[in-house]
Amino acid sequence: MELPLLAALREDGSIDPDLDPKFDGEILLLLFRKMVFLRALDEKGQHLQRAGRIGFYIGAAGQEAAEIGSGFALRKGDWVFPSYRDQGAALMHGYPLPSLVGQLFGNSKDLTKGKQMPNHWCDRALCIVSVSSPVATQLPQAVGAAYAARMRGEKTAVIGYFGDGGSSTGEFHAAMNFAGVFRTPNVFFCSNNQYAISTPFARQTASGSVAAKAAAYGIEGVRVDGNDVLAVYTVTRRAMERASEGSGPTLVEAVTYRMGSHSTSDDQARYRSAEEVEEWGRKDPIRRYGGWLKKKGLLTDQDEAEASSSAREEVQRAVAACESAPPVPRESLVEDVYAEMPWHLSEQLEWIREPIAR
Amino acid sequence: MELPLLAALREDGSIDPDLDPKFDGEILLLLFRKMVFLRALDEKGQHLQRAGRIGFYIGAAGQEAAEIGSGFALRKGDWVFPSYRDQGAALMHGYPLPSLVGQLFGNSKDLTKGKQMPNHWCDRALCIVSVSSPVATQLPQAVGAAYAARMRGEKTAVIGYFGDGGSSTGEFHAAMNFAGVFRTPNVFFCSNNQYAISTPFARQTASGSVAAKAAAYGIEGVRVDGNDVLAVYTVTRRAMERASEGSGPTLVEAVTYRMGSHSTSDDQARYRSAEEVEEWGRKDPIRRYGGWLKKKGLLTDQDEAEASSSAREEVQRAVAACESAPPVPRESLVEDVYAEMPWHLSEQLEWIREPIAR
Amino acid sequence: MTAMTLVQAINDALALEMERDPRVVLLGEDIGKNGGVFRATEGLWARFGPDRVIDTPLAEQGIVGMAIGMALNGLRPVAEIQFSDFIYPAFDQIVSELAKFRYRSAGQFTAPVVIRTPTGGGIKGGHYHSQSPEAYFIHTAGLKVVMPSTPADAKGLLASAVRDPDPVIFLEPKALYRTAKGEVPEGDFTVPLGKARIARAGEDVTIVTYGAMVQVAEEAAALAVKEGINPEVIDLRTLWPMDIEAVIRSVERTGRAVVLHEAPRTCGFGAEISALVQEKAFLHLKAPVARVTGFDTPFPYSLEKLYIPDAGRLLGAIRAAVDF
Amino acid sequence: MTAMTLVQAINDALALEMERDPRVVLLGEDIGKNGGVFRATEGLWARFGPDRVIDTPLAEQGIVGMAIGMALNGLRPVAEIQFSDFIYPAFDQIVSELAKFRYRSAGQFTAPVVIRTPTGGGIKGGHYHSQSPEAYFIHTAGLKVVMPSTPADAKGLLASAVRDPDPVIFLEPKALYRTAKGEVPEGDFTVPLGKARIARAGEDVTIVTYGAMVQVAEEAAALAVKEGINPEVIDLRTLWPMDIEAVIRSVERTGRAVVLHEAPRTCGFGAEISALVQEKAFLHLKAPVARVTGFDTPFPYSLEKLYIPDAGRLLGAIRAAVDF
Ligand SMILES: Cc1ncc(C[n+]2csc(CCOP(=O)(O)OP(=O)(O)O)c2C)c(N)n1
Ligand SMILES: Cc1ncc(C[n+]2csc(CCOP(=O)(O)OP(=O)(O)O)c2C)c(N)n1
Ligand SMILES: [Mg+2]
Ligand SMILES: [Mg+2]
Repeated sequence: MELPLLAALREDGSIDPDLDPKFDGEILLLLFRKMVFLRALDEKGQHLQRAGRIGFYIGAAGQEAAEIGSGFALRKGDWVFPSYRDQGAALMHGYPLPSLVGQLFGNSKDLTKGKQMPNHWCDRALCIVSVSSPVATQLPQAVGAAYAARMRGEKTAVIGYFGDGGSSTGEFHAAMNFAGVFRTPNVFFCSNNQYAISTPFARQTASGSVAAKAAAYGIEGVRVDGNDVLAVYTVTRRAMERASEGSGPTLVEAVTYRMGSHSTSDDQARYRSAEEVEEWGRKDPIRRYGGWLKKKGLLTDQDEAEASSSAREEVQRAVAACESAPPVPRESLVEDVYAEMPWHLSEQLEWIREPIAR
Repeated sequence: MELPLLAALREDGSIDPDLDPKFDGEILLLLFRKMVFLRALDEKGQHLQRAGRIGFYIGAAGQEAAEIGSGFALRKGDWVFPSYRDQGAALMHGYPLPSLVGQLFGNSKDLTKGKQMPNHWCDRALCIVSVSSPVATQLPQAVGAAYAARMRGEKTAVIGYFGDGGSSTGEFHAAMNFAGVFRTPNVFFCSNNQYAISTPFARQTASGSVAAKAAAYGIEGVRVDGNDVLAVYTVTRRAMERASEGSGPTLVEAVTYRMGSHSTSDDQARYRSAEEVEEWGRKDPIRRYGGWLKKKGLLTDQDEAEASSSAREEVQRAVAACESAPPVPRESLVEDVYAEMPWHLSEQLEWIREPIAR
Repeated sequence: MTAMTLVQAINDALALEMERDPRVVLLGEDIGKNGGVFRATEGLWARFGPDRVIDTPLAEQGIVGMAIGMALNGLRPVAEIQFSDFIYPAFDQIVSELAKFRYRSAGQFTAPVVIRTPTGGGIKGGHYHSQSPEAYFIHTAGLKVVMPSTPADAKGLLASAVRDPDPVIFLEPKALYRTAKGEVPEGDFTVPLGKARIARAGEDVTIVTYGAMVQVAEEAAALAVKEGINPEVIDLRTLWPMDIEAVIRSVERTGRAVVLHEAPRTCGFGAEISALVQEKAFLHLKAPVARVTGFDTPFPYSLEKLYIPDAGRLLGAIRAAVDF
Repeated sequence: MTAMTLVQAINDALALEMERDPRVVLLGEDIGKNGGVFRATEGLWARFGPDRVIDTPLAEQGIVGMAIGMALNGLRPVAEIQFSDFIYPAFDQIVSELAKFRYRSAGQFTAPVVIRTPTGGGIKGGHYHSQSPEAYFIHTAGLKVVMPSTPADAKGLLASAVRDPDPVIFLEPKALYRTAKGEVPEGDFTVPLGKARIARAGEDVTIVTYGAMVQVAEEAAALAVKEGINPEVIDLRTLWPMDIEAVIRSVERTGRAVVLHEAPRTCGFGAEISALVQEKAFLHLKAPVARVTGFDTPFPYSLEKLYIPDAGRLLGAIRAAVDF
């Protein structure tokens, strides 16, 4: 039972009426600029890492439509349980660039005090939950958060982001199954970028698609063209509304491609062919959406160039504002373990207070 | 996509030709006697526990068709990864009654030296793997054992038993997914007895059936009437052959009912209605199969009575032969932790060697 | 005051906390209509309804993961793991997530979850219904670990755990569920976390223990007295962060310490207590800190009585400490 | 002899064991074509084929569960867990299954599985790429736990682990993968499990450590010598069952012991070593057994250097032990 792959953007500049979000030109352009911005941010992140100015970076090149389209579908008050690759969705949900960049440097500009690696940010005020590295652990948590929201009668929904590799974890299974049983207001958004580091999707599961797994939990499953920002928006938005209306959870699979290496620690050339990468490169979601906007006369080459140059400048400004900030205080090493510092951590504080003679 | 519920036995004494194992009268009767035997064994186990002669017991009343039918479908050399409720399948695979009963008493007649609770037996020679209590942990292990068998070019298959509750575990998910990806010679046999202790199947998952989950892993899924011994046999046998021929794994769901409490520690009356239990009682697999055999003139009331009395006697003999055996040696407490006893366990042996003055 | 068993005291605390605070919800396997396999949640499903007393599918990682999400979003979940032997499927959620949320978000996100779970031997449960996993959780920074030994403490400590801003692993000595009976204050009642209880005052040797072993310590103490040895018995109640002052103060007086627990010896909590005592009271020690513990084996079925430390084994260690 | 890095020595051992024994198979995430994220299995997929060097889906419980089943049925699987921080999803398979098969079946079924996993800090990996989980496994009866500190030991210990009849958790100090270089015997070479190595002989204080901390101990020892203190450094190599004689023999001579590890302090392996030393060498001790360890916090990102014990902190403890 192959699920159809939903797409909105057509070669000829028209749109599938069933998936048309009916945006005006301004919003259509905004989405384009956000995609361009995300690409610029990720490029900068990689450069900063290569230059040794930050320790690590994970980019989403090729997945901008999935990130921006789904992130724009979120409503104020919706909770987000992101993975380490979802800075795009977070920015769309209001996460401030300075916070994001500060976290990359892990210095006093990092609102989380340098506790975690780059790409592991959060924002309580925006209900953007702290990213952790273990794959898919956020999914059952998203079910609990959704249960809590519904219990208070809130009309919000909770989205959990994950990847194709994440669909193999026990956490995924538990989350989908609990969501199906409790019919929680959840959307599970899988960016199927065809790889888990070096592992191709065909090696990840024999099910053919991630969305097909929804039936195993009695929940809704949708497959959408993850390189089609408008289709992703519409599908995600409908799923969020469905959830908050009490019509049940949805598993959304955005079929896309990780155009770069997994992270700055990875080298994609070791395990996949240049041809394959090129072929998907032709489906680059930014190029594709840009071309569509041009066909509609909403975008010029000049707008495009301006979008990326202003994006680079904005990122550059954020970096400049953070990079030279002072480091986090030594004491923060033993803070935030418990609400109040217990005796043993007060003792351990002495290990770093006392300057030790060398 | 509801899967059909396969049944062989018909009210009128005929059989569905597609599921007819084409057994002669002798084998048809043998299966009946084995089902009766299993019922008698389980009753004895419960009596022994109530009388305080053993510590615990788990019976399979109502699931005899699933146990005997699937167990009879196993071939010499096939590996079995059972759960704690599968003594019936184990006996069919050749597990000797004296070993089983000895394990209940956990004394020197227990080939596993009283290490585990009742219902946690094993037999290396028969490739019947040691039962453990944690639900479904045996399933990914079954995948590994099947991979090993295939690697050596053996024409065997590996069956993993579990329950409807087990289908919610991460172990189930990992096992099915790995089996689908590696196309290992596995059969996953789920006795869906409608309950996980007190939790009804509808609360366990929203998928409607366990077999429906097979599609999420690209493996074969079959739903069979678990109270129809011949249908269970045929479906399981075909799945085992399919597996050992290299045609891939199968998830078999035997739809049945746990007619008794979960175990001697449980009281079903707390969570389900007498009506429900009665209704399923009318589908008692022994009554049903017996009635079918009688319609065919293969069974008389007298045979039936004789079958259960001889079963009770055989069980009684086994109990008598084990019950008064001496206890396991104290030293066995620290044996079998490692191949060779390390220094710290030799030291700990002293804790029990020294008679401690009171 | 009312006489209650330990499991009744747990039930009483849960009912009162749910009364007091609508954010408190319970979730776990068979805790609803069935009232839990040990009946700890008996009657709560009928009283508070299925939305607050939640029967879950069979997946501990789902139970704990869901509880974390509930706590992140303002509820006060109390998760039951049917036996602590079955907590391992949730180990990643506990160690990687529950314990680290406050730290990794620098306090932005906190997960005040209580995980209740029946622990320890004494019911002929073999490998998988008898384990004492406290050391795994004590070693995990960010968790609090609690284990009561009396009905009153069970009620008061559980109430404190539910109100605590940090995640608490609440280990319930299942051997005492029905055997431990005692007077329990009625209505709202808390026992502070982090404070030990002197179960028996003495001056010759300090026995540091918790949970079901407190009774064994008292038994052994009674035997020791007959031999002219007067032990002090400390019931830690909160295992971690532990009441270090109470232990050190006592050892400074007695000069001898014996740690008693059911869990396997190697890298058990006894090792930590032994290390702490000799670090902080070295010059007071007249004998090495002794450990009386379970064996470094899986928990056996037939030889359970041999496995669980008894008054005899403890008395041997007390004598050895005094005669050292 | 050839000069190799530690990760090259691991790779060499795996290749030789696969050559020697067709039952040896490797499984894990990204270990095939990609050669593992640290390149420990580089070239083995091409050489031994995808049936023996198995890329798995992303599920540690599946990897370990499958490895157990392979071992039960006659193979000698070596599972790679990409980072030891991601071993927790497999914790139930390890603790409930892998560690208990021999015992629960009274020797009928055994699971000689090796789980290799990069461990410890030093790569700016933060919470989830830096942890040292050895204590969880040392506390689990039925497991052996090994951690090399030199390329030669990495090769020899891994070969022994693959041939061992019991399950082995093989912890690889990732900080040393490329920084530790040394001469490694060519061809078949084993180092016995259970035997420690005297990394540096001395008489004033015994430093007991393992893995990446051995270098820190040697550094501190060099500094101590300048102050007239001559420490002995013991590299345990096999953490459990540990070489108790080597440690006690040394402490009986030096009268002082400092345990050094990266893992959090509370209920860490240092607690067990401290407890054992004072139980077995109490009357030889001139100072309390000291512990120099990681902090009881999640592993931090920006303050990593502060978290990991360095020669300065160790030297402070050495001085304190000598001046006690
Ligand atoms: C439980 C766990 N195992 C292993 C890893 C190491 N790891 C980090 S990312 C990754 C691949 C994840 O792939 P996918 O889920 O498809 O997400 P993507 O990186 O493609 O966005 C792996 C194996 C991890 N973080 N967590
Ligand atoms: C991981 C785990 N969690 C909880 C338990 C406690 N428990 C024992 S049997 C059982 C129900 C299992 O139901 P099912 O899988 O349907 O098998 P059945 O008992 O019905 O044959 C539970 C929850 C366990 N053994 N293992
Ligand atoms: Mg991916
Ligand atoms: Mg069931």
